[in-house]
Amino acid sequence: MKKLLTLTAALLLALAYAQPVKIGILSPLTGGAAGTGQAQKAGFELALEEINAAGGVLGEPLEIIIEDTQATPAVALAAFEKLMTEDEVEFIGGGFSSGVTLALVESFRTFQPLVTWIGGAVSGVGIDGFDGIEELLGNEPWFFHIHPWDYQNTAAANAFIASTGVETVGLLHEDSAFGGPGAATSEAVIESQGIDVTLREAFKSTLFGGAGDFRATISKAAATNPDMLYWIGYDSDVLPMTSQVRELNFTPQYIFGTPPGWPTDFAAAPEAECVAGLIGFLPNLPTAEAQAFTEAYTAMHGSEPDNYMAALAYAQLWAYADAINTAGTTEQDAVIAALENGSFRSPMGEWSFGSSEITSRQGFDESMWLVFQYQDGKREIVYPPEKATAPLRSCR
Amino acid sequence: MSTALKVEGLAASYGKIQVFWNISFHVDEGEFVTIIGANGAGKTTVLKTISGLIPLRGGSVQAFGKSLKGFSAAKIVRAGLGHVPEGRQLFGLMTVLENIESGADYLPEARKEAAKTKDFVYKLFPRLAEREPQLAGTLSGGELQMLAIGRALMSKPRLLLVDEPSLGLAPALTKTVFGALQQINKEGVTVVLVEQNVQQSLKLADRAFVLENGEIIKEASGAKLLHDPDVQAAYLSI
Amino acid sequence: MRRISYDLLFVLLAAALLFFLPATLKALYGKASVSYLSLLINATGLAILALSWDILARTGQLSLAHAAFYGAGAYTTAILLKLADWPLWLGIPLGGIVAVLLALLLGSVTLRLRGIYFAIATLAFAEVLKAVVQQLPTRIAGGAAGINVAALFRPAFIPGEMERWEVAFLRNQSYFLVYVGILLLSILVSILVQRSRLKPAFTAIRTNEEVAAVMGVKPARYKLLAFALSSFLVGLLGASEAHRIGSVLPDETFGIGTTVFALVTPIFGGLYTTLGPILGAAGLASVEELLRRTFEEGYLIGYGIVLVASILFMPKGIVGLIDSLKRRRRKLPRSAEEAV
Amino acid sequence: MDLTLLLQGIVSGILASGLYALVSVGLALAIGVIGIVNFAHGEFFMVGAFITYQLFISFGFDPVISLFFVAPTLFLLGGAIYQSSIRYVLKAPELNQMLLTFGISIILQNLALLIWGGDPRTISSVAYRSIGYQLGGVSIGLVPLASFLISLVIVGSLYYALLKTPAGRAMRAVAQNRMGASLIGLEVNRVYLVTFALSALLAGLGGVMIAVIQSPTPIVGFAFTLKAFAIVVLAGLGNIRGILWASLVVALSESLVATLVPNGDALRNAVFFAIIFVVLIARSRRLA
Amino acid sequence: MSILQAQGLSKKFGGLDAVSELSFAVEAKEIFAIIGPNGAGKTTTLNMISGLIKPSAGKLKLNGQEISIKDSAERCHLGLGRAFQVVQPFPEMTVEENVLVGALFGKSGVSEATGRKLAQEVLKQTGLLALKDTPAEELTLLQEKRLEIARALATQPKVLLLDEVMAGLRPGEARQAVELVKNIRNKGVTIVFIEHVMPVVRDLADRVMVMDYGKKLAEGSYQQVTNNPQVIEAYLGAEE
Repeated sequence: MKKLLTLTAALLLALAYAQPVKIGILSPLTGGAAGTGQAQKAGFELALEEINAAGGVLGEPLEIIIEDTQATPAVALAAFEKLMTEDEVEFIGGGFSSGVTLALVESFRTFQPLVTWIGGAVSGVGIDGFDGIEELLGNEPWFFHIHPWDYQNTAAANAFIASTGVETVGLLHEDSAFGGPGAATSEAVIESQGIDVTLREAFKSTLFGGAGDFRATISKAAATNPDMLYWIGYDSDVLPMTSQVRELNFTPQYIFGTPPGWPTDFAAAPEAECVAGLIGFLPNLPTAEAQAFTEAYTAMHGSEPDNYMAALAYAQLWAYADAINTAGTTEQDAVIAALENGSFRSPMGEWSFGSSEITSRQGFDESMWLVFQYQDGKREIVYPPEKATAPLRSCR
Repeated sequence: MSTALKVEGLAASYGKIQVFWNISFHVDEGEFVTIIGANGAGKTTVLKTISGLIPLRGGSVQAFGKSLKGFSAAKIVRAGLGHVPEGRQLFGLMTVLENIESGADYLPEARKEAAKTKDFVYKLFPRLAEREPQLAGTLSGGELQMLAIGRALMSKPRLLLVDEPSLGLAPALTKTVFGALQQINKEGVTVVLVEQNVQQSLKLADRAFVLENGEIIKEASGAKLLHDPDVQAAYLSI
Repeated sequence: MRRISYDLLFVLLAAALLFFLPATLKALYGKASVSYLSLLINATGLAILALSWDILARTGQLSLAHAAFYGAGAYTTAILLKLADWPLWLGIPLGGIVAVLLALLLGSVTLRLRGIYFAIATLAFAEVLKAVVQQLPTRIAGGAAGINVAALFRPAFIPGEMERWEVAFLRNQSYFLVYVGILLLSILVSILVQRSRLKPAFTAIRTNEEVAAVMGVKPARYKLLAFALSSFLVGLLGASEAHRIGSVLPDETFGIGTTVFALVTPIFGGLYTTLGPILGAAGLASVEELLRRTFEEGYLIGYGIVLVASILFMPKGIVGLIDSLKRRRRKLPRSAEEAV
Repeated sequence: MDLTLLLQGIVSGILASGLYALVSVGLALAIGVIGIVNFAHGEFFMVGAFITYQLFISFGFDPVISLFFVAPTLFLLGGAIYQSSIRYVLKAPELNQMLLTFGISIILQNLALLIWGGDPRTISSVAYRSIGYQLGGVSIGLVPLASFLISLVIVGSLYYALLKTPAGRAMRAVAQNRMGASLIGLEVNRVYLVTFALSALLAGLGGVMIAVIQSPTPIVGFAFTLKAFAIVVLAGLGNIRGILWASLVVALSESLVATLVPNGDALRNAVFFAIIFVVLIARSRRLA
Repeated sequence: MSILQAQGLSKKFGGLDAVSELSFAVEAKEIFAIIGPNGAGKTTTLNMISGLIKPSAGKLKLNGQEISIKDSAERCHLGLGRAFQVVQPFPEMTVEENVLVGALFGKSGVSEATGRKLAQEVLKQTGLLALKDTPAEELTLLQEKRLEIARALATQPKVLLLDEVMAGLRPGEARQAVELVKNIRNKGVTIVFIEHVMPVVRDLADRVMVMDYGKKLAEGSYQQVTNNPQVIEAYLGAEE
């Protein structure tokens, strides 16, 4: 009898150990941001397959539980609390949109799981009377941010603009939470380089009910004849914006846009020629990591990883896997230490957490951003110089 | 003489209310039959049930020896039954010409003879020819009635059901309309007329029925009914 | 009057049950009760949205402006807290009041519009209001970035004495009770409408405004009253939700989704009743969550199919379905065939 | 204000009315003839846009060629949706129609998400997309011009067809008087079926246009649904010709505000809906 | 003094003169019939009196008070009740609720209790008590007509406008209805009614006004108007 009990206890103990590590993912799989969510999901799926092929985490296959947030705060909140209390995960990943992130702040603080978070780029730094994500969560030891902050995006864009030697820039930005609040800051940063911002105009993005007719705004910009057209909008604005610039016979030296993603197959469009953009990852980035990722991703999903959110998601899950394996336990402090001290693989190259304005657990900064230019149907990296695959071309 | 219309044990439902009747009658080909009865007696419902506008819930309707069971209103028109309905049901935003032409447009047989029929209609009602380009919605009551009859004629019906054509018409116009119906009948079209204007309609009729609360309570020749004291008391009050 | 006291008794009973629901859930499911409560809060919010919309619809006014009143409530509390050191709680009733003022403004100019013309006019109002709020000076309404809104409840974590999830439980319990409070208020308003002279007035106006007027009912008065009641309730909801989700943003807070679900839910549950919108909210929330937990992908396709099927197979909503089942069981004569 | 800029604003506004007219005309038909409040109308554009995209990807078809595939496909899709659901709610209250069509819209959107994903797609090689003709400093875009002309032709020929052809007259007959229509030998339900299918077909044509100038996404149609409804209501239910005027008024106003007001483009939707609101209110007061 | 006066009442629909220059006066407690062929403008006249249609020209006085500019509800509160030709009950409400609408809102300041009591009385008076919980959409035509009268009565009118409420009734039922109307008058209510069924007009009307083409053709006792050759021609159709 005693023997049986010991056996049972041992078995139970073994089972307890054999519990696979579960990571809860919050991602907008449906609704207006479904493109981002689906890209993240694809990235997670690839990383998961690789991690488990490489032996999993703590000797067991890793599990992920993806919950759809519908990019809606109340839905995201319920999804998070489900992950915490029903699925009993200890690690949270995914992430998108500042509105959704703000809704989660209180509950994050309550549960204090280990959170690594993609997106929610609104830092709040530099915006008076508004607390952004970095201001709210930057000092929490369990919060790791994996995406450059808004000011880092601005800095990256600005560095590129300054490097081109243009003297005048026309700035068009969409007017929602993505392009709206940062526009004035961008203008100031650019002007601090001695570059004249000839015009700053807001437009209605197609994502928020605009009909995609930017002609009036582009005409206004054209009338100020800037050397560069710099626009901030969404991926669904790319085609109308670039085609209308051409249609209106507006020929700035450079057309530079910073949407969060670029439409699939846009490279082959004639409108793409010479358009430059900021991107976190490019499938043709000439590094071994990037090529391996692109190849594996394409093999798994049948298309190239166009949306850099896939690459970030991939990096995020690998970071968890590596950190937990390094820590040798799922114990939070140990994993935090492993995350803080480790360096991780990503399609963008090796990376580790560093410091930004407030937090010291910031993954990726302005250096993640590449500026590419569509040249002859391909995306060539033109900035920063050390990663460039081709020189920047003038559109004139 | 063969039978144009044979109705047996007719029952119908109107909206939610199911009205149970037991109406049976027949009309011979070439006959002019008038049905009179008070408002709400069910005259209109009888016509609508025959022409398929109200689903038949019981009994049977045969036209020219063929059962109309399961026929849609559109199919019944094809079977040779024209209906000039209560309220005329014209297309107010179409011209007079369009309204007339529409009567033949969707019936291949009638369409072939549309021009000829139209001439007949215009001869019957010269007023319609004058009003040709006008919107139907702007016509006077008499003209509307002429148009409704004209449109129904365009389908080349062998049997014409006419619902209270004198409604709201001045006496002179009523006379014109009734005259036209008489002429149509003479051309060989069987006519079933439902009327409140008892005096004139009974004069036209070969035969007439009195309908009360969904029941035929009297049947006789038009002239005979016209002088029936009961009918006089009920409908003429003189 | 006797019926209304029955109703009140019923509401009190429901209130008592709902009051103890969180504790019961906790006892039954432990940790998971946090998640269940979260879903229940969302469902309760949906019920408030639906019931408040239904109250307005009882006068025949098919409004597509519910997002505007919801947003007005949310922004009121957000702006008050941003500009001054207001008591946290005051923003909620004030949010309701501001929503009422806007509703009266909208209602008084749309009195003569019917059907789809009314619907589109109210939709246009909501869209314009969204743009106006976004264009207000940033220091007042936050512009496109929106405004942070402080949480209503921040239960403290006492290490050693409780677990972390219990803090979340306390917070969710508090929000749940606030939402239940607003729902109960909505139910009371709805019952008051249904059991008072307002019901005949509302129904008469909805069925035939002209005949109602000839019977002495003043359509303008009751249409505006319905607007005020409806917008107050949804204004309260908007303000509370702003605190719970921590921010207001023009595109999100005034999003068309609020409007759409405000009308979809009562149709699904059964229009012009107190129970219908609540059952509708419970039904739709459960359907969505069940589908979500069953299908990894495309669960919203199933949701759409449920909506389509519901209209085809229960055109009068859940309440209509229950009614017809009841009738069938009692073998009440339905057609005149049996009645004759 | 620069005169050229103003002229450009006017030209852009006038040409932009073409797209608005194109997306509204099918809905006007559905509301005007059948009386169905179709919340899924925008999803027909979306489906049309994705089919155009898929034909390009699979066979390299230019959107102009795809027109001939999209039109019949959408016609069939519209017909199928009518037969399987819409016809059961013809006499139901507007609200039931709204819920039903909202359900259809969710189904179509999420099916598209499942098939094509959420990322915007691009029909890459369209040679004519960005062509603009310069006329004294003012640019006239080929695609806007074409969409303007196409919508003129479509609305014009639809108007003509409704007036002059037997099929068109059948639709008007059914719209004006159901009972009268069945008494002239029309199977009312069949006319409705064809009308709804045609309405979907017209939306599909709008979808091809959207596929050219925008990137198809599962949600690309929804914003157009709301705007199309507003335009149809502004034109007056069932008034096909009015669609052109209503589209012109809103498109031109949008463009002028976007041109004349600083950050005016961000006000486009506000301008659009403000006009709708004011016109509806003013009209209701005048009628009383 | 006349309780209801119309002066120069006119209504144009588009180009059509539905009613033109119509003047008449109804005395208190009178039963006043308006007859005439369909389309003569009778219902339009009632609609103008009850405020559903704005007259193109003309004045209306109720009890000496000008009511032309008042809306329907205000006219109702001043004592104008109306039953419709095409019966228009509120189909989703029960019979009692239908009557309650009139009882509660027909006069301003009626309390809920008073209104309910009034509704009960009216239901009893019109023989609808047994049907009070029946949804109005399930009534037969006859019951609907009774409901139509009951609802109007519940507004406690001084003047009751009845639009062809006898249409479609059997002779026996019509006789009952005639008694009902007489009873209503005997309680001090003035009645203005449109009717086609001539025996009903004969039995009920104190005075008859004949309309044709929107104009007054004749006015007087039943005997007077039915012997008027013009009336015979217009209304009954000319003899050959």
